[in-house]
Amino acid sequence: MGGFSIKSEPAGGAVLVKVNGFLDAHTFEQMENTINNLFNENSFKIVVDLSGVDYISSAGAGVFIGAIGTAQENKGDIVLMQPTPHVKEVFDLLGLSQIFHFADDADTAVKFFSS
Amino acid sequence: MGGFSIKSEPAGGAVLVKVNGFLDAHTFEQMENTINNLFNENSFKIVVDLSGVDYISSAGAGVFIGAIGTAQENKGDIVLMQPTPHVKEVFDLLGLSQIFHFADDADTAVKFFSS
Amino acid sequence: MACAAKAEMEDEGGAKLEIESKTENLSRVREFMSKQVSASQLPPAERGKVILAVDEAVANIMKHSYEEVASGTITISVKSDAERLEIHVMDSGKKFDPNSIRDIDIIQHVKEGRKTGLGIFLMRQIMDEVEYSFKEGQRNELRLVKYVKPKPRPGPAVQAGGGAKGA
Amino acid sequence: MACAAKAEMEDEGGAKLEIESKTENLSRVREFMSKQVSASQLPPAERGKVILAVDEAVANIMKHSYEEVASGTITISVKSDAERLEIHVMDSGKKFDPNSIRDIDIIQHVKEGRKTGLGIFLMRQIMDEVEYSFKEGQRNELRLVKYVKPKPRPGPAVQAGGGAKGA
Ligand SMILES: Nc1ncnc2c1ncn2[C@@H]1O[C@H](COP(=O)(O)OP(=O)(O)O)[C@@H](O)[C@H]1O
Ligand SMILES: Nc1ncnc2c1ncn2[C@@H]1O[C@H](COP(=O)(O)OP(=O)(O)O)[C@@H](O)[C@H]1O
Repeated sequence: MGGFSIKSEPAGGAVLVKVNGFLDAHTFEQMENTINNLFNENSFKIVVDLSGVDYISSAGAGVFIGAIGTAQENKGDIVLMQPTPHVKEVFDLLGLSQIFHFADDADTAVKFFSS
Repeated sequence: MGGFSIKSEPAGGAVLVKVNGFLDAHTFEQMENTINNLFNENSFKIVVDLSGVDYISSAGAGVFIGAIGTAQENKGDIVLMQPTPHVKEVFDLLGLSQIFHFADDADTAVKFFSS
Repeated sequence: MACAAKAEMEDEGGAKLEIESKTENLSRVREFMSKQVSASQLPPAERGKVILAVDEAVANIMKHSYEEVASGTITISVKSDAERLEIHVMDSGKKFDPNSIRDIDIIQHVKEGRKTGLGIFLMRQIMDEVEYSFKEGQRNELRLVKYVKPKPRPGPAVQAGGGAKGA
Repeated sequence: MACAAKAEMEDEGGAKLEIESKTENLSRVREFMSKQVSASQLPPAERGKVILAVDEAVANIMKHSYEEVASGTITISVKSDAERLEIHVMDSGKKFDPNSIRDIDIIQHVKEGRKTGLGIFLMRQIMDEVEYSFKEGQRNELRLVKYVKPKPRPGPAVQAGGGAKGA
């Protein structure tokens, strides 16, 4: 099972969501719930820390595709932070790297929203 | 469990989706899968026959909210056919009756797409 | 009292249902509520809506409070008299006050294709009072009240006063 | 052969994994594939992608072919030699040919917030051959092939020829 977990914390006007484990067809709904909950609490500036994600499949990437429009409509965005090379490659393969913003650390990610 | 079922069939350029049973937080994902599958097969003109749906909650209505935009973006729509008064009332309570098109029978529903 | 399996009880205080946190039990909740509203003084036209409001409250607990871990218990108790139907929904999951959630703009919701965030809105549309309290010993208690005779309401969502009562 | 529980086997024909149709088994599929690609001649940079392609194929079967009813069996068999890695994924759920699905336009997908329809696209991006056949006795068989030495490809999605082979 590898132990999947998601934790959220406020980070300078944005929310930092730290994901650990696999983001696959088994776990993606938890990720989706987390983001929908943030939206329902009017948080639309979301940084997803992917450094602890060993693996992502299309179901995992789909969560971000489904969410970015709503985030942007509400003056926010989804910034993907520190994907591992394997995870980044999946975004590349899907053609998503041209669409999502990536950041190397939390500071840069949070600053993205004030720029 | 009351037996939940979904059946789809082509109907004059559209797809008629017949739903039976409860459309609640337990069953909505099946409805969502069905609609996403139609989208992935490039069917965007969708008539949902609700005459066999005894009960709908916000999770069920949410499926149609999540889908109508994609349908309309692709020159289609979601037409809701023959909701029972109880089900129609839920759409009214949510303020969705102003947004969705309702039809009394399959003919009218399918014709909606050629008008 | 402590009973893992679902159980329906009746005593002087009213009727009670205890279920496990699994969405397949929602139809059980609606059957239970259906009996309760039928035995109440509520006008028939309001009964289905009250069943819906309770379904929404319980579905929320399953999805958010217990986060889809099927290991929690949810207790629903119902009391009614000539004036009101009062429902208490109790769980020992994550602390949560629905009053922290603002009302939605349905047009915007549809525009964005957001399919969640409707349940609390619906609960408020239907019930006359939606009140939350957190009890000692890690317990959420949601109190839903519907008046037998509709009172004039300033808007669709009213949060009426009055202290939370124990189950 | 017929074995309800998951089972991993090895014979002259290659390695085989049999699992139940439950998404929690996907990590098991990836572990199995990880062993297979490590033992193959595939360049290390391609290995993770092949694991992903098989995960997508199996996840699709779980979601669509067995429609989330956890009662089906999925069999994965792998053969490899100096030239290619060949994977067969078999299920006895709903008949389905992935070649009936057109490639997506990712920009439009994101614009509409559509989070599904990516798996087959990804499978085609990664594998050199994606081929489907329906076998007597109600069985879907998906054949995925990756060449050890990349061949020039006309576009992202190639459906190469060649008859489907039995498992
Ligand atoms: N019982 C609960 N426990 C914890 N959080 C809750 C609970 N009920 C609702 N919420 C939060 O409030 C938000 C809005 O709830 P709701 O309007 O019912 O929409 P939905 O459940 O479809 O997301 C939820 O997304 C969730 O973040
Ligand atoms: N094994 C399968 N059995 C039946 N239908 C399938 C199968 N795989 C894919 N499909 C259909 O093809 C569509 C596209 O699949 P895919 O690109 O993997 O996206 P997703 O699974 O996210 O919907 C699915 O929505 C489904 O309708």
